[in-house]
Amino acid sequence: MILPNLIHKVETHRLEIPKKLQHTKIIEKIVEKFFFLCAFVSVSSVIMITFFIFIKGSPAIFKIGILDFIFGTQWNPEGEIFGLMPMILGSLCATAGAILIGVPIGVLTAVFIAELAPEWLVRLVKPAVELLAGIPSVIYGFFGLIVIVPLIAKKLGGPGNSLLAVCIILGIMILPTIISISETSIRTVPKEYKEGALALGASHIKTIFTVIIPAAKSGITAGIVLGIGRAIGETMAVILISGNAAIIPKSVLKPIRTLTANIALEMGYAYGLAQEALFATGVILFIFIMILNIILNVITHRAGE
Amino acid sequence: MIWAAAFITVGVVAWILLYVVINGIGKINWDFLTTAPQGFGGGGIYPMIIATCYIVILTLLIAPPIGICSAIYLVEYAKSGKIVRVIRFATESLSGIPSIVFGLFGYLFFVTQLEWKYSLLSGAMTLSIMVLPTMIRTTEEALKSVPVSYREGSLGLGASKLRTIMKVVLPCALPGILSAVILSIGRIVGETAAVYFTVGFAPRMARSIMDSSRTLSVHMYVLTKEGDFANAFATATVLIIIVLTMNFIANLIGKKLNKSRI
Amino acid sequence: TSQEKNIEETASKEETVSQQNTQAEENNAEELLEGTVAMSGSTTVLPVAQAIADAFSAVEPEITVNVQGGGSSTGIKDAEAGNVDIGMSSRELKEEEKTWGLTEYVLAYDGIAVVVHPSNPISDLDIDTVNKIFRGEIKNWSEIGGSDAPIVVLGREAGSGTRSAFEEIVGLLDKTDDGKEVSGMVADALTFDSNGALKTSVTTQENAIGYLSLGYLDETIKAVTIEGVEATVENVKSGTYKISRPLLLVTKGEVSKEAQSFLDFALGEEGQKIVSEKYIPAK
Amino acid sequence: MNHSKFSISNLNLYYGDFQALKNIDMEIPEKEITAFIGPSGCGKSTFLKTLNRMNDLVERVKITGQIKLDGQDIINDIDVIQLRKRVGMVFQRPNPFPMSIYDNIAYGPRTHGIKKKAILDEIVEKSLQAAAIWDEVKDRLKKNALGLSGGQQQRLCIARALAVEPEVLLMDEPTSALDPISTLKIEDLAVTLKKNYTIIIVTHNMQQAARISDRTAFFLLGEMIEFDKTEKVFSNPKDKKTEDYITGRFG
Amino acid sequence: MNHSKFSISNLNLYYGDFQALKNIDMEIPEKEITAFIGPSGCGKSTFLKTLNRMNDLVERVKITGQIKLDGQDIINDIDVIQLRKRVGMVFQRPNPFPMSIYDNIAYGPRTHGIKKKAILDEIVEKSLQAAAIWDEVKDRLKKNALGLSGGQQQRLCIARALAVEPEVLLMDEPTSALDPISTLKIEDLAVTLKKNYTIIIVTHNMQQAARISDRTAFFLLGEMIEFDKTEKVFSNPKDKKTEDYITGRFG
Ligand SMILES: Nc1ncnc2c1ncn2[C@@H]1O[C@H](COP(=O)(O)OP(=O)(O)OP(=O)(O)O)[C@@H](O)[C@H]1O
Ligand SMILES: Nc1ncnc2c1ncn2[C@@H]1O[C@H](COP(=O)(O)OP(=O)(O)OP(=O)(O)O)[C@@H](O)[C@H]1O
Ligand SMILES: [Mg+2]
Ligand SMILES: [Mg+2]
Ligand SMILES: O=P([O-])([O-])[O-]
Repeated sequence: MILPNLIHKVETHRLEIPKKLQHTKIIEKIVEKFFFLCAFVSVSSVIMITFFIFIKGSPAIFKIGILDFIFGTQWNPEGEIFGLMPMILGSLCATAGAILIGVPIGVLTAVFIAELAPEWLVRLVKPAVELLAGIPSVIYGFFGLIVIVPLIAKKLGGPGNSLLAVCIILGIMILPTIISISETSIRTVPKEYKEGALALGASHIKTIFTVIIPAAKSGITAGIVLGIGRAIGETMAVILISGNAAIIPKSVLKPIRTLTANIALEMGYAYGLAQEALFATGVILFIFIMILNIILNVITHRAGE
Repeated sequence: MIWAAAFITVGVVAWILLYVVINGIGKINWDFLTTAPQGFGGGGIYPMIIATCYIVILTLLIAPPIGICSAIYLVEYAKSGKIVRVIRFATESLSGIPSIVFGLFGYLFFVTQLEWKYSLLSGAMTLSIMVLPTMIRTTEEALKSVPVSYREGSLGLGASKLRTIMKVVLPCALPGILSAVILSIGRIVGETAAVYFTVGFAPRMARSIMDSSRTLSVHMYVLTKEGDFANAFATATVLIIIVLTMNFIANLIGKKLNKSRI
Repeated sequence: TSQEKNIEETASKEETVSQQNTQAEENNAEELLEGTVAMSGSTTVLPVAQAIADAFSAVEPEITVNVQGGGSSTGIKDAEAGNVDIGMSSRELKEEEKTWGLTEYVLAYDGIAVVVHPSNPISDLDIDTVNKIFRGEIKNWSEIGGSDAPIVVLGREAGSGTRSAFEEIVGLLDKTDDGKEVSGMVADALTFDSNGALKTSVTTQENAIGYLSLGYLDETIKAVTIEGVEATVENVKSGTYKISRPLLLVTKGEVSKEAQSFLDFALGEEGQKIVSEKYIPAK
Repeated sequence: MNHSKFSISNLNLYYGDFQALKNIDMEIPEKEITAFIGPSGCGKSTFLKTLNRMNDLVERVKITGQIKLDGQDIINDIDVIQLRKRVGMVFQRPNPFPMSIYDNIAYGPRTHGIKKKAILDEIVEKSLQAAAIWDEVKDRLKKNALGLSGGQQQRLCIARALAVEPEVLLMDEPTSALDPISTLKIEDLAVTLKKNYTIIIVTHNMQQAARISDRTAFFLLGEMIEFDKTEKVFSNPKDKKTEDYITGRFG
Repeated sequence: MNHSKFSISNLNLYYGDFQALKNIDMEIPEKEITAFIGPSGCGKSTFLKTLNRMNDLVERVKITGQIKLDGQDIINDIDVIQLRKRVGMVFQRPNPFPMSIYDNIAYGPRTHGIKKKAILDEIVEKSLQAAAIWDEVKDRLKKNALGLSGGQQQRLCIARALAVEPEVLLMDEPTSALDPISTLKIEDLAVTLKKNYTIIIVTHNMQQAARISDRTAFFLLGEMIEFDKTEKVFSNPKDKKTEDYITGRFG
């Protein structure tokens, strides 16, 4: 029959295999090591970034004094007065405002995409969200400067370059992050929960708010934390619309300066202590981001359990 | 209320895109795309297009190979031990770091420490680190979405792990990886802060990768700042067209991918 | 410290460069020069430097001149660190900067105009009022005879030469108790990092007031007269317009042959002719 | 035969172009257990879901024919929320909500407007008792329901369904994810519950159908091949295909 | 009883802390079909995978005891690649690679160093014939294998396993995703193949085990409860638990 014939053929090849095996085994090991090295690039990058920023930035913090640096309310590089409070508050207020604007719209849009929209609308809304994520931040800044800023100046008075303008633009910029992550987590809520609620006679909307969103909570929170990260980190768009005054914002119509803008505005020419103070600003920003990362880690791990 | 939220989202996108494109498209012509800027702002954007291409190509030479290999390691080799947790944490942290911090780091390390000055190379290295996490993450997703049954099938036939990865897993993950690469092109083209501090903003044609130059988005930033709105609109339109095209291609690949899965 | 090391490094590099240059000089004395001249700094000097560079390329087509902005302090620091061949500044060097061993060349003299939106009825201010406005002591245009609207003060970023010069001349610098000089500018002034950016903002803000180099004046904004004197080249030259300062090019140590050639051109007849279109030539 | 609770006539169901149910006619009697059996993909779950319109969720579903619950057309005469209140459902995999045991049971009554704590407390206790799980959970009503074992979760889901006082209980392979002991508990429970409820159960396990049901319907490729008293179907099936399936010739 | 192909003694397997296989001793005869039955989660798949060390992929697996293939210890004496070449595997869900039918079959031989087109052609044809699918696909060898029906895909996977000339064929519920007709084809194929191969098949379908296997092993909660001639196990089981399972008292 066919089979003995075949066996014969393979038999002849069997002789060579052991030698080749040794060979492949060594290659396998080498390649695995290589893959590992590549994977380690990220680790070394993080270490290097942390190292450089901290090496360059921490001396200034000690020279200026930690408390003076963080709680000082005046920023005047010429006079060697470096108080970061206005920028810290600026960043925090801007982020809070962005969250206030972005989260409700984002989460509801995610609910819409994942639960309510008919197929054809999803096909319209989803690409729109992707586009929103793809638009370069400088275009948001540009748009903010020529549309939002004059609008605020005209309707609400003040200079227009203001906390409010920043909140609106950042609120828009974090939408895609929030939407896509919330959407995924809403979609991963087991179908069984939804069926269970519906089978008890709950309406669709009621099911969404009482069962689905609570079940997707940790994913949505993760999306929000990522959104916060994006808002805190945004630079160029903010510079164009914030007015960049290093003051503690007393109203949403006042200009602000964020941590990122502080760095970007003065990086070019600062030297000596002033330059170190900017790196120190980087350190503070970095610490903020790391705290967010850790929070995010905790959330996602909890979600994993 | 939910409909309103979705409507706002779509409305905002449409508003921004239409506003910019309608105001900008008129100014785009062959001259605009192929001449150098006049004075210090306006005029054409040829050198910026070239600089942007340089940056994209350089970054793509560096980031995807490292990213793909990292992802292979994480998905196929790594046992969930300490090392993996460290790597995971590193990539997650890296993806959370704002671009301005990358800019600072690039400035400190590549521009000053390595004395590469403001140059395309400094920028590309910085951007490579920056897009690495996205590369790794999306490639990981692509690899994970390859059914385990394919791996089992190959291993069950006596294929080695490496062979299984190269012959079965990677080809299946390729479309996913490709769309990751294309999406990161979008990110590279759109990045401003990190480029500003590493490539500089000389509005001139770069002669080599060690030259300073100005990418499209940095140009866009400078124009906006200087109030040259006419050119800013046009440049923004070019940027949007590039990003749209990238999104479109990535989507196309994604669709192909879905089809071949069925 | 690192800064000292930097200086040493640049110094030694400079030596090798100049050696090479001398060699090159011997070999091809007659040929056209080839290379790059990098410049950065004052956004005030930027347009005129760019114009000169454009003209220069007609004479020396093989030399590329890269001109970037960044503000005066950037230019001075970059020149000092060797990041560029020539730095541009729109203010005098500060005491500290003078110790860095830079060579200054006066390219031109410039006035700083106080500018408002064209629709603003105010057209003359005295230095004291300007001082009070920028300090935030006068908060509403109606206090000085304008419409009833809050004044929006615009200013430049900390490294700007225009800002230093303006603050010094208008008396906006205060001494703190421990002897530091700090700006007395009102804290919520909108801050811009170039002349152009500030100008753009004035054109869109009806209640704005800011200050700008003469070179940036045009019909989209309105420059107020200072104690009756118009901000013009002539008045600066004659000394009747008070708010003026020099525009400088600075270099460090021996410069490359290309950079020298550019300097010669800029300070020579042709360069100065371009300068005179907007500013007061140095010679 | 008892009065018929559901009267189905000439029912066809399409998922897009695919016809999943073909021309089904059936009278399901009240207060009995009716079992649906048949190989995978034959349409058992589809049919079950049609009875409380859970299929409304699926896109591109088309239904023709008539289903009457106590003589009322469930598509035109009864509001879907009312229908689902009257026709409860228990799923293949236990699906308690990720909240406390108490809140799980109270979810349904709350949805239907019951707010008073005293009444809710009573409903929760009664339902849990009816589902024979009260003793096991009474001390940890405030604990998360996901902490229960699979079998307990399934009984909790039954209790949750009972809490809205349905008339019919649909069960889609309620024991297929459970161990033998839990399975027996659920089976016993079903038999107890039929005193007050009409029960329809889908099962893959023919022995289960034989053990607990009064009537059995056999489905194949979307058609109902045979429907009769359970003893009859298992001992003396009319159709060759039913016999083949029951004796394990395929499936 | 034939010469024994696999000799397993005192095998224990742990996933982390969970012991999935308990103290298994077994002699699996050559060129017969051995069926593994038992309720879900009892360890059938785990045991099967241990025989060609597919469990190596899983993290935190610990194995104690001995498995011998023709007297050689599969863990210490045989390289894992060689082992898998000798002990082929067919999975529950057909898993053809997303490439052409030809490349699917040629994948194994190529992996083991066969490059020549002529030889590959021959192997492909013979394997497809052996798996009784040659006639259905011979005209579209270059077409993507994912275009085949489920039953065809499963036979393709069998052909793919045969192409590397294994001595043993492990099959994990190879028909559970298939329709009755495809199921019958695979069953017939298994019976034909046992002339040349030792076949071990996991199945949920007791009728299937009864129809095609020579011997049947019954597993419960990680233990092998009973292992004997199939007729014996089904007609006269030694253990009460086996009887309960076979008669459908649980599972
Ligand atoms: N949402 C859907 N869209 C399209 N087809 C579907 C959908 N749900 C089920 N089907 C198809 O309808 C047929 C019947 O499915 P159904 O789930 O009712 O089978 P079943 O008898 O419950 O099978 P099982 O025993 O596997 O649960 C199947 O062929 C299935 O593929
Ligand atoms: N990778 C794993 N890690 C941890 N536990 C596992 C793993 N794979 C299987 N198990 C557990 O081991 C036990 C045996 O699983 P196995 O898949 O062998 O069962 P099975 O008899 O094949 O069941 P089925 O009929 O459902 O396929 C189960 O309790 C399962 O949860
Ligand atoms: Mg079903
Ligand atoms: Mg299994
Ligand atoms: O001229 P400046 O840009 O330094 O003001």
